Parts: sequence; C-alpha cells; structure tokens
Amino acid sequence: MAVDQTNLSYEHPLYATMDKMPGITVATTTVDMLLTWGLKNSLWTFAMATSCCGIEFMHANGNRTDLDQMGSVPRPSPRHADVMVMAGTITVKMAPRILRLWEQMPEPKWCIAMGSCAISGDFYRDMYSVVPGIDTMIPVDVYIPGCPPNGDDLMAGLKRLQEKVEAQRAGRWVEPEGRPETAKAILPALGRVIDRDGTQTERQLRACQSMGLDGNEHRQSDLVAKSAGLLSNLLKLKGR
Amino acid sequence: MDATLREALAARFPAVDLDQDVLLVPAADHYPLAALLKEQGYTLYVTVAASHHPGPEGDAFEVATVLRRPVRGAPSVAWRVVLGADPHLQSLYPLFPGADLQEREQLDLVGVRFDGHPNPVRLMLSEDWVGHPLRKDYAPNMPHAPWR
Amino acid sequence: MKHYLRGLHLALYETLRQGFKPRITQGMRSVEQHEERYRASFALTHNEHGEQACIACMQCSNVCPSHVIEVTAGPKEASPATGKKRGWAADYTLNLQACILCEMCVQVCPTDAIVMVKVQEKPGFSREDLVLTMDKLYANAKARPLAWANGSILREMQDPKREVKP
Amino acid sequence: MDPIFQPFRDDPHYPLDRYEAAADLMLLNMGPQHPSTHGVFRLKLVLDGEIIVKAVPYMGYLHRGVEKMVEGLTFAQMTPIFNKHDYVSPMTNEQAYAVAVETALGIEVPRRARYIRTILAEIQRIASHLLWLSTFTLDMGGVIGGGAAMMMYNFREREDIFDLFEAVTGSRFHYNTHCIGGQRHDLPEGWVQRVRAFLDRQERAFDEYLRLIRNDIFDLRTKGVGVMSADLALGLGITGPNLRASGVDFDMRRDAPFHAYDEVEVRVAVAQGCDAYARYEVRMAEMRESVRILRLLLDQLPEGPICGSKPVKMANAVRVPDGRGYTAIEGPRGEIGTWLIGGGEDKGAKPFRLKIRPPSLHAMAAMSYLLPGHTVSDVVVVLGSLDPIMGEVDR
Repeated sequence: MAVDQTNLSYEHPLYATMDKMPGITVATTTVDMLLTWGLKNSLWTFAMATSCCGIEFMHANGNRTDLDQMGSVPRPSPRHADVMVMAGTITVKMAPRILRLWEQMPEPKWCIAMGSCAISGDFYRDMYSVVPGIDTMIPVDVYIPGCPPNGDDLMAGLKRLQEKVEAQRAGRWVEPEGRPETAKAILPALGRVIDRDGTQTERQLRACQSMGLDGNEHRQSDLVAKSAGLLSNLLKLKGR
Repeated sequence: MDATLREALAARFPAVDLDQDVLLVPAADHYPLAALLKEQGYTLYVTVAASHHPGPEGDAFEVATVLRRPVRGAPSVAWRVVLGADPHLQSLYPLFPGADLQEREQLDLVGVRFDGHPNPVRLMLSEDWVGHPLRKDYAPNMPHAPWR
Repeated sequence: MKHYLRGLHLALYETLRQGFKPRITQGMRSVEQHEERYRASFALTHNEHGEQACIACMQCSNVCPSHVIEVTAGPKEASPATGKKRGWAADYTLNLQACILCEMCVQVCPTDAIVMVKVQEKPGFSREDLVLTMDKLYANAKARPLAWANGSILREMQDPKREVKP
Repeated sequence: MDPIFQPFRDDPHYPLDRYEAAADLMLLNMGPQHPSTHGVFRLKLVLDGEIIVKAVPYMGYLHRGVEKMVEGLTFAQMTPIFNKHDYVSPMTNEQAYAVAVETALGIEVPRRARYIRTILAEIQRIASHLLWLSTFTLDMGGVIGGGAAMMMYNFREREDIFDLFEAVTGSRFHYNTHCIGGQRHDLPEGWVQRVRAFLDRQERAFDEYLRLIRNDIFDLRTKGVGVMSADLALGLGITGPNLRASGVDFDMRRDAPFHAYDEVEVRVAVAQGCDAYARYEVRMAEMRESVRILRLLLDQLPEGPICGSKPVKMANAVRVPDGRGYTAIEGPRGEIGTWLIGGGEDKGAKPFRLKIRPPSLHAMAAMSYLLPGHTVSDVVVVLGSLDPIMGEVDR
C-alpha cells in the first residue's frame, strides 16, 4: 500500500548516520515538518480523464473553483505528478494503459477516485466491458462520491488527501478497516478473476495490452511478465 | 416519401410494400435500393442498426439502414433486411464511405458480416473478444480476465 | 508582421482590461452560494407524527437506475399516532458508491420519506465510508439543510391539470 | 497539397506499399491518453518525414456497453443514462431520448414544455460550443497570451450557464430534467431575467474572444487545413456544424423542426470554406444565433402545464409496443438519432433494441480522409475542429 512505499525514503544510509548525531532529532523534526508542509501543499495532479468527470476536472481547474490556490497544478504528464485523479469510467480496453500510466508516476504517489464510475463502475459496473472500480487495479487513497463531483467536492477531496499525507508522514496513519457496512458495499468480486483458467487469462491479457503497432511485438514479452505481477497484486488485494 | 421517389421505387422494386414506415426489403435488393436512393438525392448516410431476434425457428437478424435528403423537410427513408442464422449482407461502403466504421461497429456488437467491406475487424472491443455482446444470448456481465 | 503586431496589441489590451474586473474565483462554495434547488446527498425524514415516513413500498429501490437502494421491509403494524395499519422499513441503505444523484427516488416516493440535502458527503478513505446507512440518513435530515425538492412538490409541478399562473 | 497523397485522401484503405517514400516511413502512435485528443482516442499515423501519409483511428477505449445495458432498464429509468453519452451537451441527449419515446407512443408535449426544452437546448448549445472553443484554442496554442487564456474566458461564461441549469434542475452536470411527456422541473421565478442578463454578458464576451483570436497565427493554422468536400461529408454522414462548414445548407432545427423551433425563425449559419477555419466560423455564428433565438423564445414563453402525461410514479409506467422507428433531433454536434425497437422484456417496459446514432462517430471517420498530406502539428487542429466527444463515439 501507499503507506509502506512512502516510508521507503527513510531507509537512506544518510538518515542512519544522522540518527547517531547528538541533537539532530530536533533539527530533523523541524526539517520534516517543513518537508511535510511542502509536500501536502503542492499535490500536483495528473488527470486520468476518460469521460464526464474529466470535464468537471477542467471546471475545477478553471477560474471559478481554482484548484491552484491549494497548490494543486494539473500536469498532462504522469512523470510530473503526485496524485492521479481517476476521473471517469475505466473500460477493459483502457485498463492496461491506466495501469501503465500509474506505474510511470514517481513515488510517493496517491490516487483519487473521482466520481461513481471510478469508485465502483457506476451503473455500468455489471457491463461486459467496464472495470468495476479503479481500486481493483490500483490502491485508492480518497474516494469522492458524486456523478460527477463538482469543483467544491474535488477540493474537499484534496483537503482530505492532505490530511492523509500529513498523517502518513508523521507515522500516525491507520489503514481503514472493514466495518459492518462492508456487507452493503458494492465490492468487486475478485474471486471470479482469480479462479479462471490461467492460460486463457494470459492470452487475453496479452492481446488486451498489445498496442497493435506493427514492429513492436518485442514488447509482448515484458507484458507477459507484468501480467503475472498484476495477478499477484490482485491476490494481495483479495487478501486485504 | 414524395411521388417521384415512390414511382422510381415501384418501378424498380415491385415486390416491396411502399406503405410501411420502415420498408421490408429482401437481402438481394439492399445494395440496389441504396444506389437508387443515392441517385434520387438521398446522399446523407444516417445510420445502420442491426438487431438479434431469437425465435423458436432459430436466430434471425435484422439490419436497418436510414438515408436522408439534406433539404428542407429532411425526408428520410428507412428500410430493413431480415437475415437468417448466418447473417451476411452486402456492404454499402462503395456508395457511402461512412459505412466503414458503422458497419464495423455492427459487426463487432451484433455479428452481422458485411460482404465487400474493406476492413472487417472489430471496432469497439479488443480483437480477441469472444462473442457479440448485443446478441440476446450474451450475458451482459460477462467476465473478462483479469480486468473484470 | 503588421497584422501580427495588431493581433498582439489587441490580445494584450484585452488581457490588461480583465485585470480591472471583479474577481470571480470563489473557492469552496457554502450552502447559501449554491442555487436553491441544489442537490448533493440524501436524507430520510420523519412525518408530522414523528414516526419514520418510509413505508417500505420499494418504489425507490425499483426505479433506481443504478440499483443502489436496498430496503428491508418490516412487518406491517398499526401506527401509534393514527392507528392505521402501515408498512415500516426495518433497514434502508443507500450506497453512494454508485449513486448518480438523479433524483428518481425522490420523484417516486409517495410519502416524501427520501429527500435530498444540500451538503455533499465528505470524501472517504474507503468504499465503506460512502455507504449511507439508515442511521446516517436520519442524521442527515437533522444536521443538514434539506434540498428544495421532495416527491409531492415534484409531482405537483408535473401535474397536467396544474393551476396556470397568471 | 502534394498530389502524391491524393489516393490516400480518396480512399484510406489504399495500400501503403504503392507509396514511394522520400524518407523511411515512421509509425507514430497518438493516444489513447494524450492531452489533446479530446478523451481516450488513439490515432496511428504513418509518417514520411513530418508529413502524414496515412492515419488510422482506433476507438472503443470508452465503450461502456450502454446499448446492452438499456435492454435491462425500463423506459422510465433511462433518462439519466442518456446524458452520459455526450457529456458536453447532456441536455440535448436527454431530449433526443425523450423525443424518441414520445414519438413512438404518440404523446403530445405541452407548449410550455416544448419551449422550455428549446430554451435549455439553445443554452446547452452555447455551453457546448464554448467548451469546443476553449479546447480547440488550447490544443492549437493559437491565442496570444498562452494556450489556457481562452479557456479561462470561456469557462467564465460556462459557469454562468451551469448556474442557470443548477437553478432549474438542481444539478450542475447530469440534469435528469426530462421525462417522457414533458419536463420534470418547471422554471423557477426570476430565471428568465437571469437568462436575459446572461445573454447580454455573453454577447459582450464574443468581442473579447475575438480580440484574443483574431490574429495571423490563428488564420495560418486553420485556413486550408482539413478540407472536407460536401460530397465526402454527406457520404460519411457528418451532420451539424461540420456539415454546414462544407457548404451544405441543412439544419434540422429549420428543416425538420422539433420542440418549438417551428415557432421561431432559425437563421442557419453556412460557410463555404470546408476547412478548419470554416468550422470555427460556423460555430461562432451559431453561438450568436443561439443568443438571438433565446431572446425570441424568452419573449414568447407561454404559461401552462409542463407535463402532458401523468407524473412518473412507477418504474414500469411507460410501455412501448412492438414496432420500430428512427427519430432524430439536432444537437450541438449534429443529428442525435435513436433507432428504437419496442416490445422488449416485461411486456414492453424495456426496449428490445435501442441504437443511438452518434454524430461524433461519423465525424471521427473523417479523420483518415482529412489527414494525409498534412503535418503532425495539424492533427490536433483537424481533430479539434471536428469537435468529437469520445463518450458518444464509443457509448
């Protein structure tokens, strides 16, 4: 999950050396506060905009609800961004691309599921070509309900993410646990994915991920290796 | 339907009942009818819609095509062709280039083949997809590993 | 070149002109800044006798295009206030995960039990945060301003024999 | 235009091996996630140097299976589904569906409801064209003062429009304000005055836009780019502003009136240029025309009931008998049609087959005809000038 990955930055040998110096804790705490302040107030967003919510994302970055005032600047490239805002329906054909874009984002990174389609697939969730929620592929940090959520809601979601970032940096973050309401929640049935015949899954995944460009078939071998990784990720999610 | 078109249709296709809103045409007349309508000024290619009608005698398919004349009053002509269990029909691509993507979509979703189509591959779904979703015997919540 | 400079001049003039206009950025809008009919989340109401208004007729659950409303009907019992026999909802869940806020459930509700409120739900850290249970829905009705519409207002507005305003 | 590219412009399936390349042919993949492809759309380009030889569009990245889904929903439930196809003009999509079912059932819509529909459709047309203008100039960088400057100007008026819609329907974006037989919400008090004030602001704003756009860069990037002849446009089934920019004087609002368009005079904007600039001209003229029509409509707005049939109380209240038919209305992007076969499950409460005719899918077919012979930088101009919405293309 995102928590473990953000803590990775503390494993640098420099920190280990610094820890032994007397009086350094006061200084590092102050520096850490400064870094946290900077991090949470410059959450640059990458809009993974597929459908209607993408238009509301444009509105949120427009002049009425100006997300820039929170330090959140929209970036068209995943390499510049901290937060992926998944805005819109995820289809089976688009899902491998979304996963690849998510993997291209540098750590630390967060994901916001904006709107019903990204949270659970909305009323399309039972359709043959729609992925029932972005959290079947990617760990999601904040869920913003609405169809589509307007700029105010997106701003509230970013504030909520700032709370989470602060808690994570301070080591206070507790992953939310399943509650009695879980029975009522529309949760994706991951079982049906994992119980299927392995060879067919691999073949489908390969064709699904293939960019279909003439002469680019050598990429296929990487993708097959990645597919095995994806399946183990899904198993982990199921275990959660 | 104006009088000149009605005369032309009655002369060329005597078997077709011209009083219906949606003409029922035999499959062999599909392409000649479109060609005649294009000559008569129905140059705007509106749409093609295929549908699957399962019945006790077996599967039937219906392909409906709509053409329009871009003038005041916007008269349009719609006709349908009923096909059997192995549906295939002549493509209108030589007459209307817009039929390219539209017929590919119907091939993809309903599974009606169009003879003479230059590029008959799936349009909406990925190329390895099994089955045609808009057929009545296709379950809407069909899983597709590993994504759903 | 001359035309280019003219275009540049015009555009810079326009940009400069906007600098003297009032600011339109609002940030997060409060309830008062939204329109009167704004709808954002849901609530369950009590009727005039203080009983739950929902009679578990299942119409909202049937009409919902997204199938997010689950109603469990309790046994039919007489109402303590009026003495008439009526249905009671034992449980009511509205799942905001897949809700599209289309107001269909409000439109069909015969007793105006399910209504909408003007304040949006807080974004959640997990999917379970977005499930509006019966308790949350009743709490919403007390804590948040109700939206303009309810079933009877909407149906009266759509009535074909409505009184024509002068 | 070099005549060597003419075979590819005439027939996009012309074999590539008959082309003698000056340099090595290169494949370039645009999309599906590209900031200026207006959604999730992928274009495979075969390049000779910087010149495009062949362009192959790929779509389906937003295929949500709506046509299968509506076979499991009743007619009364379906209105909110339809505004998610063309998410830039949800209002007209709802109207297309409502008109289709009303025509199938022969329901008469009250005069006030027809007027309200027309007013909402025209305001939606302005909003849709404003979003087109902002994305078109954003892609092109054709505005002095930075790419996003025009977007900020357009979104200022678009927010006003969303406020007007929120005042009527309670929702900013997906309204669900149409029902079969009329409107779900009546206009609130004082709304007409607010619209008038907005129209005055909007009319002044057109001059502001022109000050930003009218320069040589814009002309150079758009004139002569993406020339689509009238024959090609008709054969492809292109409708709406794109067709009128090719010189065809055809508008469903005037030529096959629906709603209340038969009670106002619609002056159709036509341009003869056939290129991206002509499409820009037509859309700008249409926005001004919408302002004029709206003023007329607001003057004539009648009083009365807003719904012709009884209000919806049950999910299966509307049943369409067995039969088939095609109905269409003119949306901001062209003809939004529905091919409806009734008599589905639950004794006709669900449709047997409902096909939506998307104007954007027809416009996307033009890409492979227009692009050969242009440079890579013209791709976004041609794509932007056609104004496709991928939710509608893929459904």
